[in-house]
Amino acid sequence: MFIVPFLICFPLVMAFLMFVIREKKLQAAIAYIGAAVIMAGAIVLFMQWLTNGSTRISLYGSEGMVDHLILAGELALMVLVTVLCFKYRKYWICLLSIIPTLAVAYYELTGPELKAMARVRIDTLTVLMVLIIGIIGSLIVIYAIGYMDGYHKHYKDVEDRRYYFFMLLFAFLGAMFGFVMTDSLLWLILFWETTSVCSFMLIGYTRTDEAINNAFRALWMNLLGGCGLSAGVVVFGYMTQLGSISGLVYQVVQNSDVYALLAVTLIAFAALTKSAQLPFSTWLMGAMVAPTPSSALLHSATMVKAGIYILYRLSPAMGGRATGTMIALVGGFTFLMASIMAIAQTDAKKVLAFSTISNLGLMVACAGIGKKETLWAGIFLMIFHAISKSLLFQDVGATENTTHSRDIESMHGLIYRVPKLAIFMFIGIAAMFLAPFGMLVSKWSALRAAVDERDIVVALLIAFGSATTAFYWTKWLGKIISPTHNVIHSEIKDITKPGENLSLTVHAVLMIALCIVFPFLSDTLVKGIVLDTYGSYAPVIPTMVLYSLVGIVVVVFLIPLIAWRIGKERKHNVKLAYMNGINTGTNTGFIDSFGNEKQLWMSNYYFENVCGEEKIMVPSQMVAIVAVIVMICMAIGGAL
Amino acid sequence: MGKILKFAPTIIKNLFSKPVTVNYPAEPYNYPERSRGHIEIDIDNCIGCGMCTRACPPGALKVNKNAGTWTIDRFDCIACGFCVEKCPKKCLFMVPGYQEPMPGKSEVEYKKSEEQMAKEAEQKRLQAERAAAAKKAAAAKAAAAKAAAEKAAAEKAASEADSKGQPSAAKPEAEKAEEK
Amino acid sequence: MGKRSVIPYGPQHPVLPEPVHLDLVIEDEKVVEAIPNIGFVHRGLESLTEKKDWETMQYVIERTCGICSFMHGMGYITTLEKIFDCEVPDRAKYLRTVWCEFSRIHSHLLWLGLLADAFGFESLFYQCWQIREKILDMVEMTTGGRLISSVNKVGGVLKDITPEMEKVILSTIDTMEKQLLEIKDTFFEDYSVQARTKGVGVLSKEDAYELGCCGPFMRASGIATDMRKMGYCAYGDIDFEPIVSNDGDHFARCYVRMMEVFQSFDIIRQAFSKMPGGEIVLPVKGNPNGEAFVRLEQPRGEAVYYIKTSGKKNLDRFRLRTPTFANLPGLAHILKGCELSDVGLAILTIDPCISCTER
Amino acid sequence: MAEIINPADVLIDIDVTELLPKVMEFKTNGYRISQACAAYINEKYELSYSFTDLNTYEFITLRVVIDVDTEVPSISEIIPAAVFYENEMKELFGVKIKMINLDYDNKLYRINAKAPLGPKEGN
Amino acid sequence: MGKVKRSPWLLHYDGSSCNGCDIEVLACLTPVYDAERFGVMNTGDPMQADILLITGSINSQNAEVVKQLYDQMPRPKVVVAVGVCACTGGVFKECYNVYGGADTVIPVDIYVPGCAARPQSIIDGIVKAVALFQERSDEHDALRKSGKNGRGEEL
Amino acid sequence: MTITSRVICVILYIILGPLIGGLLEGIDRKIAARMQRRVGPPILQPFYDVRKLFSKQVIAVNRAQTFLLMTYFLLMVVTGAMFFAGQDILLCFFILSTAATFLYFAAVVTSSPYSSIGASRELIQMMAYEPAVILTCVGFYLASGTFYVDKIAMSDSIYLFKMPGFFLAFVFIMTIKMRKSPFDTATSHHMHQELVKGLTTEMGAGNLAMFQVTEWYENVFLLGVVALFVLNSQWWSIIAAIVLVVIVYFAEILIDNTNARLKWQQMLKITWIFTLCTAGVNLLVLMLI
Ligand code: SF4
Ligand code: SF4
Ligand code: SF4
Ligand code: SF4
Ligand code: SF4
Ligand code: SF4
Ligand code: SF4
Ligand code: SF4
Repeated sequence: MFIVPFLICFPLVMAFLMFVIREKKLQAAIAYIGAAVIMAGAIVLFMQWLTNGSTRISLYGSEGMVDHLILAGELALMVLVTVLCFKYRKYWICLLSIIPTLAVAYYELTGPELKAMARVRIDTLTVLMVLIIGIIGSLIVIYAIGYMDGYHKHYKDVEDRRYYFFMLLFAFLGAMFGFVMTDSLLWLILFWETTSVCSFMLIGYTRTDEAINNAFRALWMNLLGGCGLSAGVVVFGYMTQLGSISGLVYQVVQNSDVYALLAVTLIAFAALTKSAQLPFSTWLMGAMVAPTPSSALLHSATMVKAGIYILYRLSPAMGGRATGTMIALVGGFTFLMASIMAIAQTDAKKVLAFSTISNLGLMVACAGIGKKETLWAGIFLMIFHAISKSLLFQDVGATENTTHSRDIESMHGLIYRVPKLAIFMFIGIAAMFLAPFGMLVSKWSALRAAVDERDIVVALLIAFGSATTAFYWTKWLGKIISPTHNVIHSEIKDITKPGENLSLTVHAVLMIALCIVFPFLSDTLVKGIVLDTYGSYAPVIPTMVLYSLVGIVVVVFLIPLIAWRIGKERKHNVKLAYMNGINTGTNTGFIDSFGNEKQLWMSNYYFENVCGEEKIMVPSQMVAIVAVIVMICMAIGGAL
Repeated sequence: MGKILKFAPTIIKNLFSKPVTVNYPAEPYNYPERSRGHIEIDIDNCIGCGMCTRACPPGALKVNKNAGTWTIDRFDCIACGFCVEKCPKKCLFMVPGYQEPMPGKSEVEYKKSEEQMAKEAEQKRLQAERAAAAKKAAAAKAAAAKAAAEKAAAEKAASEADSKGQPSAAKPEAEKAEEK
Repeated sequence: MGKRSVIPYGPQHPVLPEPVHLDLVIEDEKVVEAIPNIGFVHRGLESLTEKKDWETMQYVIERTCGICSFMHGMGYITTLEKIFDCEVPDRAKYLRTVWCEFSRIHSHLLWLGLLADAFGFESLFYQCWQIREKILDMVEMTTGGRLISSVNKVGGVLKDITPEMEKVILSTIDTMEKQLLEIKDTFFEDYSVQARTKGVGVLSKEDAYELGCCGPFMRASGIATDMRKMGYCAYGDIDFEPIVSNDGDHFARCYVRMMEVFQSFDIIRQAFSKMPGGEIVLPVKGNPNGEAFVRLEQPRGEAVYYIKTSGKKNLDRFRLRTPTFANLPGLAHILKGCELSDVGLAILTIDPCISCTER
Repeated sequence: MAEIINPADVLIDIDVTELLPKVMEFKTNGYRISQACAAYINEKYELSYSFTDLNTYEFITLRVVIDVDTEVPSISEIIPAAVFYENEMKELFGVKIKMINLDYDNKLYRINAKAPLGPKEGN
Repeated sequence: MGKVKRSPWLLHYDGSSCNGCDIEVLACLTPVYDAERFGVMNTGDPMQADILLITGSINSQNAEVVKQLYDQMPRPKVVVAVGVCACTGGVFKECYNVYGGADTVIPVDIYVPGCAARPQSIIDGIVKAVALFQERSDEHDALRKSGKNGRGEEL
Repeated sequence: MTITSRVICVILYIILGPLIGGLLEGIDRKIAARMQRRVGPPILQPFYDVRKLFSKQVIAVNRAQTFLLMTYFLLMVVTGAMFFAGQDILLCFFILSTAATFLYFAAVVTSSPYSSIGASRELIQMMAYEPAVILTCVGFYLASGTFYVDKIAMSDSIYLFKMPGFFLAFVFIMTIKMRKSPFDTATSHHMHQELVKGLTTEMGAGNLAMFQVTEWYENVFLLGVVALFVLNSQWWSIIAAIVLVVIVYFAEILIDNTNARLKWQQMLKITWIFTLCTAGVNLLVLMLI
């Protein structure tokens, strides 16, 4: 399977090309081609896997050479991090890189000989991840080409380092491909650290103080996770002479090996940092300073999904064990708290970020409960979330370029001002929480699975979290469709580039299509994943029901259309809005206390005093820290 | 904090008692006797002095001494009763019963009866004569006595109408005004 | 613009009893800024002194407001009496006292009802107004008008209360008192009511003093001043103490007014038990000449009447400072920081009477 | 029997320049404003600022008689509660009051007529 | 369409009234008079109202408000002027800031005199207004049926 | 349940829903009036109102409102139809919340101050009742092992005894859903509200009528859920269900008339705490046994 190394290496080659070719046009052209090739590559892999009978494929049984290369790569990363830390005088952070890397190197070079294992394993989950990364990732790259143009026109004071940006994007994709395809824990560490460092560099793109601070925050949190991962790998390796993920899971599930469980706990801890769960959510918030494509990439297809991916891999090992319970708890708690914090945000990207954290929380909870049903729900959550979040980030970015603001309050009446972007935004947001979109159904099955597992706390957290989630999305949607009350803003030219449009359209179409092929997806990919992971499959929602769901989906889609048709027939007399009898003749203002015209302004509710990030971030971090510490202590206690 | 459903006993009690609602307009309302409803005039007794017009706060009254008319705009009258207090002849009365709502505003004009006009003209003539010839004072006295008797009769009539206290006492005039 | 909304509140708004307007800046629903605007009811009736003589003016001034119409008429007449320096018969003084208290009861019951309505307690509102109707019936029985009584005259009153009427009044008051005791508990003890009134719209004693507030609004902030203590009408002979509360919130204002209704019942009973017989009006001659201030305790607080005249039929200047006018700064003060749902309630708790405020 | 407190009203004539010091003095002595009004009599403005003591029920009026053109300083800086009184005097009488705290600029009542209670223009 | 007169919804706006008529209007809705017997509902929203009750006179500031509220009401609609002030300006008609009765700014259909207008009078006024409302509604329907003015066009 | 009986149920719901809903409202208004010692409107008053509204001139601030309201209406009918066809109850509530979202849109699409604030409050109300709704479904699932309405209704036990906490929570949030005091923050049928007419401020004529009818459908659906608490395969359970529905409805009227309107903060807090204390505890008990 040549395609496997190709998918890992080609993006790296592209990254290099991006770095050397600085001529804008050429660079863009190559980037387009590269993105297309990556997308094609992902599809090719999917095809090959299908033709191979959709079964697990193991490759590269003994690759000592490559293992050493990988180790060298890790060391190189360590050096890079150390240099950067010194450059920006964040000395202590480099310790988080140096210690685990050296520990791993020491273990690698002097530790026990590992039993034979496949370095690469292609199973259904991998294929799904490759598809997500390949398709959404490349679309983001395509989008970014157009976006960065607008971005640098808008932010003149930011140095134009597009080559650097695209280099990182491609490198990121390569690392992600590697991450989801490998079964070797050692390889995993390298790809893990690579994504950490890439995201760190992406966040620092603008090189403002804020960007640099946030970048380092992201770095240390992710490196801390890296420490956990490395520690887990080392402990596991020493105790069992195994070095693969599948081996790890096997040890726990079949042998109830306490050391393996400790390793699982540590790796799960690492996943918490990567997936920006409480108490590590702040890095993802800080990542917002970077240009939007990088946010889109971090939030949808890559980075945070890496944490989720690894948790899904480990979920059989966690189900029914203390680690799983605590992970589920942290996830559920994050789901609720992040959605509450999202309420207080006006910055669209921040809302998206909190929503990402929140939804990841749900996925983490699914993984933590670790049953077939939850995995089923979790996978759907991941798919739908990846697409809609990517769509939303891109759309918010495009909107920001067009209207020069990404404040939700200033999106008032967007549908009248920039209809196209508003419609995409509408689809993206609706997909996040409204019936009939998949996110809601997945949430429903997650709830159901939690109940089946008698996990009362998670069930409660989901019940309350759904309510808060619906709140912030709905008010945003409302903002888009309410007519503008300031005339000045209404004259706006949509400057969205064709590339951006292409990417947005594909996302939106994909989103709607997935709602309809939902049952099919369930029967193929998702079923395969559950089978791969648990060896058996019992659909949470029977396929029959899924098909009837699709029927309802169609009905629910059709209803607004029918209503729209009928509504159009009706003739209306348009009247002034009610303003206590003192309109000024338009709906934009009223006569104020001094007899002058005053502009009406309606703003949404934010509950800053209750839901503000400042108010509840720290307390919820505290709770989560306690949960995480308890989890690790229990695992260590169990091991000793 | 307080108790909940504190009001429940009251409304349950209400639920099982008779409503206090008066069944107006199906059943007419009985106005108390002092009720300041509308102004009635014993026009034949009016001397057209205009005291009432000058007193009337909204200016709802018009008097034409020569034509023998007294006009009230019932859509302007605030039923204050000041004119009644001011009228030197005590020929104005405040009686219960209200002017009905109408689709248009209208004034009601009261005109002295022909005989009264004639009588007054006669009186005037007599007075003039008396002024001219002071010796005919006795005749004037007789006329004054007659006037007093008439007034008493009018008052009696008015109080009869008063005691009936029908709500639409003002209807006829209003309808009359409508027709105009 | 951030997270703030800018909206109009009034003049037409169902919670507002009368047309006033506020420019509201709210955040979520917390009021950040509230600028009041009045003038929707301004007629300019003080200028009518140029056109109407001092006797006719009484009927205009009674219509400054339909709620304490009697008090306005009486205030005007009392000021003239002060200028004339004429003595009013004792019986007239007692009669005036009774009618004053009628005004207070009907005004406070009306207010209690509207307050209930403003915090969304419709049944309670109906209950209050149902009780209130009895007062109006008694006012009509004694004066001939439900709201506007027109019974004052310089030197006394025009109508007497007959012994039969007295009997009816006393027994009606007893039933009213019983009914009111029932709803008193709801106002004072019900959880949902307390949730809306306790600790909301607090006006401290210092602020109440500083901002020139008056009436129950001020007494609810712990200042025990009541113009009736100055002994006008027959109040000098009547035993009562101003009702105060110290919390200064909506609840306290509700408490003060509710208790004042009970006090009024008591005052009416006292008045009837002490009422002398005799004349109800003494005639005066000529036109007034001079100037005088008179202060009365209206249901809403202290009203100041000022007349300046120079012996002509028309007054030189008539001036009416109404309680709501004095309470406006206090209102602006409590509006800030309250919730949008409380805006109507806050406006109500000062028991505004915009029509007399703007005249 | 309850005591009756009924002190006689006091009227003090002062010059416009004395206004602010006097008001300041009242304020420090614990009086508060009860009313303020204007009257246009004999082609002069008579401004009355009444102060009262809530315990003794005293009622003291400061009377300032000024020409139509005289400017009057606002007392709203010292006594915020006077804002609406002063706006009213300004709008209805045309008294030239300077520096009101919250100046509605003759739009408190938003009437069409200009200073209807003040000097009649053109007559 | 059938009888709409069973459901007249009121919008009450208080112009420059002295509150006298204003509170009597409110009193009509309270238990003793209970206008809801006739299906009356007091809505604060012009958009939903059928009958506009105006109390008090019109002055420089509320003229616009009254006009606007009237315009915001959907057809068919009826205006009732309650009290002498709303009919003619009453005692205040000579004040400098009073334009006069409600008919100085909008067409008034029913005049309810009285100062203050009694609840009985107001109920009489409403009953008359309801009859008028039915009439106008029939006209409205006829026009709509005739199809010349498509639904919702100016009637 | 056979297909035919399902279809019959749905058709009955579509036809009888508004009739029963309207009648209930009429009775509600009558009883409320009597509680206030008034005579009150005729029982058929709600129908008169709706008929009148449909005959009025169509006015709107924003034309889109009609389409959004119609979506709200249709989705509500779909919700109820699915419920009475014996479908998944959780799904019903999900579609219900989508319907409610469209109501929110219909209110904000005017950008008018009171309508928008009312809409925001509606959203808060949704946030307040959503957990209780979801938990009630979960409760049914735990008690009966299925989310299917028909299976729940045709079982052998009375779930009310197993899930009293959920029942209380559901009745509690019905106060919000039915726009009854003390939780009628978004809009209110009482005559004076701080938000004028709340989220219905800009709905006039036909649009308001549509809103009204949708509310009737919704109430019938909600009362159907209440009935589900006692319905089982026995014939007498139908009578028991009717009795329960009547009791609940009367309780709502009583609550409506004995409470002041709370502020949304208080509403949210009380509802969530109450939900946790009733449904949450019940959930715990059910999960443990
Ligand atoms: S009908 Fe006219 S005259 Fe009679 S009481 Fe009423 S307002 Fe006065
Ligand atoms: S005051 Fe009496 S007598 Fe004189 S005009 Fe009037 S009604 Fe006639
Ligand atoms: S009141 Fe008498 S004196 Fe004065 S103008 Fe009128 S009629 Fe003449
Ligand atoms: S009752 Fe008053 S308003 Fe009516 S006519 Fe007599 S004086 Fe004029
Ligand atoms: S009192 Fe005598 S003088 Fe005066 S108006 Fe009457 S009749 Fe004439
Ligand atoms: S406070 Fe009284 S007078 Fe003023 S509007 Fe309300 S009810 Fe009418
Ligand atoms: S305070 Fe209000 S009720 Fe009392 S007199 Fe003044 S306006 Fe009328
Ligand atoms: S008609 Fe009379 S009661 Fe009515 S508002 Fe005018 S003055 Fe007041």
